[in-house]
Amino acid sequence: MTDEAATLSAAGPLTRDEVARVVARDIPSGSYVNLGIGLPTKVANHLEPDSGVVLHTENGMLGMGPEAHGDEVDHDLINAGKIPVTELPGAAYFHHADSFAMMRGGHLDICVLGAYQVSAGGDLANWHTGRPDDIPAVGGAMDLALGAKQTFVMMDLFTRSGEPKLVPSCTYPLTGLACVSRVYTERAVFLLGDGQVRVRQTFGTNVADLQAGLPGVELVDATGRA
Amino acid sequence: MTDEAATLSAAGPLTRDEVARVVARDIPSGSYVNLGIGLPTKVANHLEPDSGVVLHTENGMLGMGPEAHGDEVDHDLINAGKIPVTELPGAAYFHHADSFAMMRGGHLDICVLGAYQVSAGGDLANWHTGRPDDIPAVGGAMDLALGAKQTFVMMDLFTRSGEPKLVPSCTYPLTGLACVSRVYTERAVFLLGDGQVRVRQTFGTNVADLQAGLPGVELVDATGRA
Amino acid sequence: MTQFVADPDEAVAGIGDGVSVMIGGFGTAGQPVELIEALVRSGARDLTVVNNNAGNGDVGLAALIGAGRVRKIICSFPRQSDSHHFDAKYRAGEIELELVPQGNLAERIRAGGAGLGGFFTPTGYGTLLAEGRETREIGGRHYVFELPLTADFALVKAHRADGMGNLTYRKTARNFGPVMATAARHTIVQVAQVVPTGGIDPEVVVTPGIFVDTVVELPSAQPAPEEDGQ
Amino acid sequence: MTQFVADPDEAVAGIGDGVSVMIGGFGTAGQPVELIEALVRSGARDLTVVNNNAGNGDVGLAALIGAGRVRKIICSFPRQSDSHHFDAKYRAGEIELELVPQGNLAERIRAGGAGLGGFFTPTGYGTLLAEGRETREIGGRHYVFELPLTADFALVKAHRADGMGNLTYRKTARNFGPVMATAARHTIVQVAQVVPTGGIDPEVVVTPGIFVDTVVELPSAQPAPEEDGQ
Repeated sequence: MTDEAATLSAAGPLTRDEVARVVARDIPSGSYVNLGIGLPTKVANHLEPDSGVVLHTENGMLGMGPEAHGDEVDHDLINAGKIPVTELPGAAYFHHADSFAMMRGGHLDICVLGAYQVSAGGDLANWHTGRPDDIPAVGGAMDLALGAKQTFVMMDLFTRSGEPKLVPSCTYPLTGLACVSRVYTERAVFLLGDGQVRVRQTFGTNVADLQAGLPGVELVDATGRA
Repeated sequence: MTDEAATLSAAGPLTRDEVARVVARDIPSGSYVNLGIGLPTKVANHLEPDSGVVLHTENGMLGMGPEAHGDEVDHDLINAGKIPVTELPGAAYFHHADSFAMMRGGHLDICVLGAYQVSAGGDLANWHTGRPDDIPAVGGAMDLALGAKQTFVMMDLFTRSGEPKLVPSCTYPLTGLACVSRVYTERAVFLLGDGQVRVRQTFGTNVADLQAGLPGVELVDATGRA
Repeated sequence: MTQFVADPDEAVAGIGDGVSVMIGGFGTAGQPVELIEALVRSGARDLTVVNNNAGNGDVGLAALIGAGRVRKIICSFPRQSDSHHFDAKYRAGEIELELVPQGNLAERIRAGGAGLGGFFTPTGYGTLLAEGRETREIGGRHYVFELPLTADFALVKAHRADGMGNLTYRKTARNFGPVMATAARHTIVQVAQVVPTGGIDPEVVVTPGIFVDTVVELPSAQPAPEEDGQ
Repeated sequence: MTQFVADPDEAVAGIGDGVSVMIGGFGTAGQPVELIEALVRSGARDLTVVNNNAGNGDVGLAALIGAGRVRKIICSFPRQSDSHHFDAKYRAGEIELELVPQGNLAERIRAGGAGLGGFFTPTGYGTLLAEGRETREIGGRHYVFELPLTADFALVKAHRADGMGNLTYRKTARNFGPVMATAARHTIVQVAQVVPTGGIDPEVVVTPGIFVDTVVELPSAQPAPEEDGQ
């Protein structure tokens, strides 16, 4: 464990920006990455300028730069959230079928998504609350969920009303099956796979306390502190 | 019947260049056309410079110009027969999947192909003699046969040994089913469709004599001379 | 052959009632707003529209929906912060929605243009959007069968056209334009500039003219208008 | 990340026995001759090769086949006037041939790169090449089911690469390169010129660097060598 990780672990639950920093540090240099709309966009703020990480946006671009401001704004150059962005040297544009072929074909290294729920088996629910009065809208969520070599989820571990979002099986409509390999939350980083949920790191808590808050999900302590 | 058609009809069987000219005159101005390798390439020589006909080559180009000579030769710019060609203003290059999507998707107006046999129902055989010692090679033949809005065949009506090539059903391995809409030969132009074989035009012969030479194929006289 | 017309109204004059229309754009980037406004003026109704979204604000596709001209929309992401015209029609039961994951939508359009009969995609397997659909396990992975999409017309916004109808696009406004142009029986394109034949390098053509039936030059249509939020 | 290496031998050093290799080119246009020659020198054997043809003359793919390194070839047009190396191996029963119509070959490679499970194509229906294959009638038309193709490696010849591995091609030498680059686990590209990052306009990139693992600059490799007849 690095000094910084030890500090984070002792200090209590992380802020969302701190979670974004943990995710950013786990992205290897030179990776091709898609950051989902919402919370995951914060990860971009924590990527080192020399990381060589190349950002993909589903609407047809590799080499996406930071959000555009002032004179940089060009409404033909937007991200998946329809926010004006910039273009980095070495960028490339392509049409939508090519963009999603790139995702579906497993060419992206990492996709970081938000979630309503993640199951112990890696199922993801992040597109639809399932409420009958909701107008459903899926966008690229299902393609993103299973397209990348690894799908990371970044979410709060509990809802505002205190319900766990890491669950034995999802009750919200699914986005994809067995597609999530890691879950980053304010209290812990979970590694999913081979039917196990391993706790890699905790923040201001411990595996026993986490286990008490996550009924039906069997945690394996992989913090190296057990 | 135009004066030229009347002259051709009286003069006896056409040469291959004359057949190519008949095909060329039947291609409407502004058509997108693929000319198969072999005999059909002769059609290009008879297209008027102002015809606006755009030639497609399966290896990834629209706007193909005439064969290249001397300094024009560039071995990165070839046709489907792997002969160096030239590029016309307004040309476009694309990759192989896009090129065949263009064909398969029915975007070409006309494809002109050679043939071993054509059946009365429009089946085409032009890729394989079926001889057991033959190394089979299909190339783009099957894609071309059914890709264009109309597939024209340009062939001799009889083999060197006198066998008819317009037949009740093909004995050679098929390239495509019910895909040929016209057959241009040295003795007649045949229109195929709705289960009929209509003779549009004869060259130095008549429908009765043609019928005698094409057993099992019921000809309908559409020459306007019946 | 590509026809060049003088204004958007002439460009869309052939679009009648009850037809299907693919409309390019991801939000407002690449949305052919002037062509859609002409379609609103034309009075064509009972349309089936294919677009990634279901309109933003009060212009373009949103105006077409607001005017009650769209019977059915096939899209991936109808609900947005500024999709109030769609929202109202949907809640009133006045518009039919076919929701398709975005990558499947793009691939179905491509398949339509490429003459394929359908394909197996992993996207959506095991979800609500695949319920009742044919599935298949291939090489140990699960797939859902999707059919191709074609349309009577496509309305596309590109950047430049040459005299042959060859097109280039601009940045992420490219999005659905190139595949939609291949999948419609009649493709109508608005461009910021028409250049003479030979004015686009054959190596950089994105949509060859074979896919382009009608072009209208609208110098003022560039760049895309601003839009609200996500 | 794209790696840049000094010579073709280093570029192909990872290709071992028994792997599958897609090789770009239509005849000699776009054929990465120098990479193939390096593969001959490497001694790798028992290869499965995907190419449109089965070699021309005595260089490149023809030399690889002639050296007995190819166990199986998947192609559309093996028999040519100058395919004597393939012809001899085939008649001797020393090479396996899987013959695929050219458009189905290109589409299968694209499907492999695009993560699809397979597709229905009209091409080949009712012919020898569809015997024993699954067929389906969709919308009144007949189709044959085709599976995707992927490979361990792809050898591609492009024109320029930038520092990110983005590629452009030259004229009809583009052919199979762009789809093969997407369908291999490791794509190795020879280019006539490497330019600095930013040296290729993002609008004209044909193959984005995400599909390119290894690049070697071979200024002398351009243009394609002459070849015999058809």
